[in-house]
Amino acid sequence: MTQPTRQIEGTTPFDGDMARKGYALNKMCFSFNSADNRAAFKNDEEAYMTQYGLTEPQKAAIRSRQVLDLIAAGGNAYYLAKFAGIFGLDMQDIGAQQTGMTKDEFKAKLKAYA
Amino acid sequence: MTQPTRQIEGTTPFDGDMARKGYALNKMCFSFNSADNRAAFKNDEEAYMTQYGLTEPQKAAIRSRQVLDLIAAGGNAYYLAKFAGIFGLDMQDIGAQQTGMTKDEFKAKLKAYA
Amino acid sequence: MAQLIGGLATSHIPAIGNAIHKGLQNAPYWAPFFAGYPPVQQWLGAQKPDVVVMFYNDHGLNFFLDKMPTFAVGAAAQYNNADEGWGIPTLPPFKGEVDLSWQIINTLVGQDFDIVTCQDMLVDHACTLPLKLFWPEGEAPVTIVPININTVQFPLPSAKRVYALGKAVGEAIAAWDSSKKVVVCASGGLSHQLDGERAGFINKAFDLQFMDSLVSNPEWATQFSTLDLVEKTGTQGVELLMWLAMRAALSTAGPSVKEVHRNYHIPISNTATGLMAFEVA
Amino acid sequence: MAQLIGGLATSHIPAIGNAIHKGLQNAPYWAPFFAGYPPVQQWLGAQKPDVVVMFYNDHGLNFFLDKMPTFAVGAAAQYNNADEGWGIPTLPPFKGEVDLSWQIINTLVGQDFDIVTCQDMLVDHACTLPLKLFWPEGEAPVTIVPININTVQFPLPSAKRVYALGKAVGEAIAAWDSSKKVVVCASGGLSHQLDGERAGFINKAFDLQFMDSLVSNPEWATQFSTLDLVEKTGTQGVELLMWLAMRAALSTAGPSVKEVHRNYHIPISNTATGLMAFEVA
Ligand SMILES: [Fe+3]
Ligand SMILES: [Fe+3]
Repeated sequence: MTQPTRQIEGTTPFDGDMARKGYALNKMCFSFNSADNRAAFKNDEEAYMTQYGLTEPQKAAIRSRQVLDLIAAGGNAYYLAKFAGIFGLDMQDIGAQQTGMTKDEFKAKLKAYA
Repeated sequence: MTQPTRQIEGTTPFDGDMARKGYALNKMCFSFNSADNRAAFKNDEEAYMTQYGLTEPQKAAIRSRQVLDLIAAGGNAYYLAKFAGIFGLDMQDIGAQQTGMTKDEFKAKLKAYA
Repeated sequence: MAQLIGGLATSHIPAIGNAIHKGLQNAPYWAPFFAGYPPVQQWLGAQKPDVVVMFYNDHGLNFFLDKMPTFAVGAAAQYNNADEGWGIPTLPPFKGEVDLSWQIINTLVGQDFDIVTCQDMLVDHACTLPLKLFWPEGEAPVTIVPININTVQFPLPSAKRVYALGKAVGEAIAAWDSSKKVVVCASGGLSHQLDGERAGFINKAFDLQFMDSLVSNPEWATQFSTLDLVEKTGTQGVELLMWLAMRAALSTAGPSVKEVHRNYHIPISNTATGLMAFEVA
Repeated sequence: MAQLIGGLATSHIPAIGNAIHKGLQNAPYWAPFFAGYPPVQQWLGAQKPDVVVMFYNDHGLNFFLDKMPTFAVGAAAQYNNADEGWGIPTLPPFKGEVDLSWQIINTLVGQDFDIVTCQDMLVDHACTLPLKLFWPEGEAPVTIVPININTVQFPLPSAKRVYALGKAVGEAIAAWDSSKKVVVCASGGLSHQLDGERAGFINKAFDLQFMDSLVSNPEWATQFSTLDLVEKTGTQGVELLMWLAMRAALSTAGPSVKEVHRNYHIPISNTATGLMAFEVA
């Protein structure tokens, strides 16, 4: 990549490097648009991950349910949201998890911007 | 369409009007990339056409195997080629049919350009 | 010739669909958000547009990384909504304005925009929710042309390029041989970030400046690079590109715009929500 | 930095794959066509490029009218060939040059080309046959970046726009941080028309003038509109856009080009077949 690298704190732009790395993971998450696929995943997570060709770090990140690990493994926010949805997690659950806050703390942080 | 219309003899550019008109027909032809789909079509042409939502003029053109009719019904050359392939027709068969020549006459016409 | 009468812009969030479905519009959490819409609904009731050209960004429903477009223009007779992964009830299909789709497609390619054309296209909450917010009763009495702008995978089109796209769309609408009334709509933003240690980032000062800029200095935000926008508005805040495209389209319809209404509320979900309506002046 | 050493251009026709499969290269019908390739094969054997950037047009294998791109750039680690509807034997997969794909993608979007990126992409005879013609023994010893240009559905990108695309691709290659040797290749044309009462149309005079123009006046054909090109070269003759993109890329690599070889033969199937190879001078 000849793109100049510019760091933005706590932020991983989903660029070509990430898109390459995360392809299988994101493809699996894209499949979760279908309720049947969500059920198939829940029924046998390991088999489903293997079917989509996830790498070992991607599988570990899925098992851990840790969004920061999923991002490090190439996950894209728009697709990962479908994975989070399987567990009934909303965006504030996810925000709290990534920032190491309780959900109430995270909500308070958001409100403070008002 | 606000595009200026310009006539080119014996030629129908596949523009937006054609693309709209021909969508179902071309989608069916696109499906013929798959050998299973080609077999399904051959097994029951009418059911297959209905499944893809072809209009009555499109169905009639498919039944007739007449390429000019298929074009008039919105067919695109790149997709129609897959339909022709089902019957083992090559591009010179198709060219002969459209120009009202025998295949030998059509081949002679091509050679005359050399 | 068709008439481009105004522009709309609103945030979208899947949770909004859920709130509508559950009738939570007056619940304390939701009221400051939904309260923004009635003035715009009334304006639309008076103006009676026939067509909405919707600038939105797909959230992984219709497009995946196997074929990820920069700009995609819908050319379907009907657009279906579908499950995006959360099982939220879907909205009924929307009717396409196919003549205008091709008018826009021909204009854009003629002006060197390398668009994807979509004769079949699922539309997600980003396309459907604005219509539900603007016309809450029954089905929206409009046909649509959805125009998708990539915010999923970098490189994104620059703010400058998106502005140019919007202008070309405005020109296409103005040259459309039709007596219909058209509004352009933007769906997305404002500042928010869902992913990373900076999740929950919001930038009120920037959002307010951006909303102000759209009134009288609409090209203001085109000075920023994609990474500038990420830094200032969050990873999903870049969805404000939709607002730029909408406003650029309006810039072709008259010398200036009149602000009809605006609302800004923090937060819904993780998002600073914005709403604006403009009339061509 | 990578080195763009030259350019290739060849017609493609499904029947060629069949002829190769059946070993008909020396049959009277095929000999004047296949005889064109050994000089280019020898040149490639001496030059030993590592990567081929292939400008080609999909024939309804990977793209349909639901998502029809103007320009699509492959970014896959592997590209599979597949049945295009005729059951002709497929070729083994080709390895992608993913670093160069993203280098090209970043450059193009940075220069306001609104491309589609494809991390998964089936490649049809237009992408595979040139590689087989240039490297007939075994698998081609190169990695590839396929770049698809729409010739299926109008509006097509103009010849001018395609030329600009090719230039930007050339610049991307030159700026690629790699020691690899790259050739650009065009697959398509020359004059032919498969459909309509004018099926079988060929325009030798135009083809020869076009081939000449590529040597020293490469922008010559950018004066023509899409319909001009249809009129002059046939509905599928517009595939010569690939040749323009290839030549435009070369224009960035040196002040001029040296013609290594050419061949022109009428007809194979319904097509006037052309072959050219250029070295950067
Ligand atoms: Fe969004
Ligand atoms: Fe071709």
